[in-house]
Amino acid sequence: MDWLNLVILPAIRVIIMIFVLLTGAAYLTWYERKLISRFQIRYGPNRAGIYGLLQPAADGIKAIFKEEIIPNHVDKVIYLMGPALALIPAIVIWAVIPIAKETPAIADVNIGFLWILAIAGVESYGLILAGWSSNNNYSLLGALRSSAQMISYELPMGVFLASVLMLAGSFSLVELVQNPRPWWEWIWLWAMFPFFFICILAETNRAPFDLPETENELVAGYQTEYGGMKFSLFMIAEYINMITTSTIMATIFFGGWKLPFGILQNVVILGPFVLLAKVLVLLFLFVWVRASIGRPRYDQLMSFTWKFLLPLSLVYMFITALLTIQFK
Amino acid sequence: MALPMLFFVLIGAISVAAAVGVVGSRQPVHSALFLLTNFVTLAVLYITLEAQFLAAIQVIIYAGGIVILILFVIMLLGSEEIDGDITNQSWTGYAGLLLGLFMLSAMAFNFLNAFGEMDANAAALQGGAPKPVGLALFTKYILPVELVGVLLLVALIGALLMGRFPSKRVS
Amino acid sequence: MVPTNFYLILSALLFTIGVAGVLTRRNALIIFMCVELMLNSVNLTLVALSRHWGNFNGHIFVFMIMAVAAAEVAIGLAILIAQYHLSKTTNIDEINLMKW
Amino acid sequence: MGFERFIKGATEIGKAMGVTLKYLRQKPITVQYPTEPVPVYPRFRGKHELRRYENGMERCIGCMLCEAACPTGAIYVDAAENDPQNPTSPGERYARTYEINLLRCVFCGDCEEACPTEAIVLGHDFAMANFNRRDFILTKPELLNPGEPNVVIRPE
Repeated sequence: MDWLNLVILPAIRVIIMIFVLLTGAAYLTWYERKLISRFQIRYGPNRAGIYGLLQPAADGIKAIFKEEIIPNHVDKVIYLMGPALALIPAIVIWAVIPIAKETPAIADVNIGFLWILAIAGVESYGLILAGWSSNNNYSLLGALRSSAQMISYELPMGVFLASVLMLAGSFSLVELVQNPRPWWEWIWLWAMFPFFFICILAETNRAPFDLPETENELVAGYQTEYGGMKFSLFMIAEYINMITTSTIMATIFFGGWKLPFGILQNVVILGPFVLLAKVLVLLFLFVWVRASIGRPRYDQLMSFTWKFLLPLSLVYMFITALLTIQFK
Repeated sequence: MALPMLFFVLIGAISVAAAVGVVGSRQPVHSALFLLTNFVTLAVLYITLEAQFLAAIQVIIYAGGIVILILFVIMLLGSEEIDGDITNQSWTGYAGLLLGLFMLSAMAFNFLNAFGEMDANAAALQGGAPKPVGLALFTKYILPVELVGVLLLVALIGALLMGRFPSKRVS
Repeated sequence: MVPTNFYLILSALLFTIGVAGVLTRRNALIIFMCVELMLNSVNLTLVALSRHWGNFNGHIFVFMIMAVAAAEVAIGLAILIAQYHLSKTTNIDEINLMKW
Repeated sequence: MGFERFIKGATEIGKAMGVTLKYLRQKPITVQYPTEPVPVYPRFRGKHELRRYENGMERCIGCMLCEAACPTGAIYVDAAENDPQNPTSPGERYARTYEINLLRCVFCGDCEEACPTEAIVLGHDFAMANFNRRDFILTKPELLNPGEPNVVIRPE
């Protein structure tokens, strides 16, 4: 009984979750390519299968059968650890996200928010180690850029999350979604959403903040020495990160698995689909931003977070504290 | 063996191995990674000790902050293997090792007899949830919290001043 | 349940390894990491005893130690970088300007 | 001032995103190339062809002017006297071998200009990929019997 409850059942849930996430990441590439090509008045992938739906499978097969090259001058163990360390946090962060009524993905811990912050903190290891172990100046510069960027944007993100935390009054994401909120709280949250979204863009290294992998200056940054499936792991990590952060945003800002105005709240099976719809809309936002906005310079990126976002987030947190004291 | 015991032995073994790795690695980067492993295993142990909040904080501060800072510094300085030539071989290290072993055995001997079974006081800790810890921090221990805040500010300013390139006057 | 003294012995072991590292290694960075190791082993002791007696004081202590460790890392690494700019080495045997 | 800059930047970003959203609603202008051919202009210079008269006689009289005109030396002509009983061309001579090296040809059309009988013309076929370097040398039978190219000629 001990073993069943502590090891086997969680293991099954974990395996299902990983399977769903990997498939989701694969199809997110399809979704992104389709959307971005429509933004550019193209068709996008449409050869493999109907509407190009088999394209991710084809890409995967291609990546698996590519030759595995490990350059001579790299630090082998760390070189191989890099992609894994990039991928694992992206998956692990899912454990605390509620996917339906009273159903978290893995566990309802009462430190859900801290879990997200902690995993976001260790996310940069994969990149920084990949860059260092490649033993290549371009990779190292790309890795340093990416980790500096991620650490810097983590600060305003953490402060914003702390504000949400204050309003919610609980560290648990399950409770955050479950408890009803007054209308002014929603509006106050949505006022912050664009800035939080900017932080998320920088955290996930997505365009327009994809400076770590700029093709024209740094030769793809930390990914330079990687090929085949190892390179694909970085890409999968990036896409899973997109899914994860979209889910977190959907959970925090848009009520997670709940439909608006409390419609059909007791139909548990509807939860994941509502969440999926919200995530798809947020992913559309990611792609839309990528299609529209050019990349800033690195110093602009850094001064934006340190001189604008961080003070803004602190002011936001202060006002949130006042509101919380006043109305709760 | 019961499941918690098995888990403890496994995590403890990883932790000790990582600590040995920190001391024994030739490359500073490897040391830093072993240190990271050690911190993460300690976080896991905190969870088994009903200290969820501390486990999360451990990962945020140590894994997310300190080790990354150390890695940054290693990359800034270039991680040459500096230990190659010890210029003045000293006996203090070996004496220290001996004394350390002695201390370890003394501590182990003491601990083996004291602190047997845990009290069933787990309920009082409430699983180490953030709420009681926070309440204690901001009521009973508010002065130390404020002092730590001042300390962090001072450290920030000090690090900023010292981390700059040395000015002409110094060199 | 795992008895408390197991945690304490593990913590003692980690502490001793940290001490050994500080005494035997010559690279300032690694000595630094060993100091962190020792701090963490003390944290483990505090948490284990806090669990043993069933009160929060140990948790508060650990929280403070972590904050102090963060400050210490910032200052220590800054000192290290300044020293490196000055003498181009992190080997503590060669940092002997004050011994002359 | 900072606030103004912020407002300005936000509106700029909003504008940019509006533009892309406008394009999202448009129908793609992509041509699905291998299944849906791209139209070429009537004077497009593609793969070479040798032409015949209506009665089946070859137009080429083996004068070798095209060989002389070719700037890259891609054309090789070996002329021979016509058999009077069974002439292959109306003139005195005809081309016994006529080869074009497509790897050297720059598709300038000078051979077309030089030809007095308009025997050699550049057709519209542009899909000339091959697996073998030898196959890039067009021989006389290939030149005389060009395949029907998969191209649409757009009105001029």
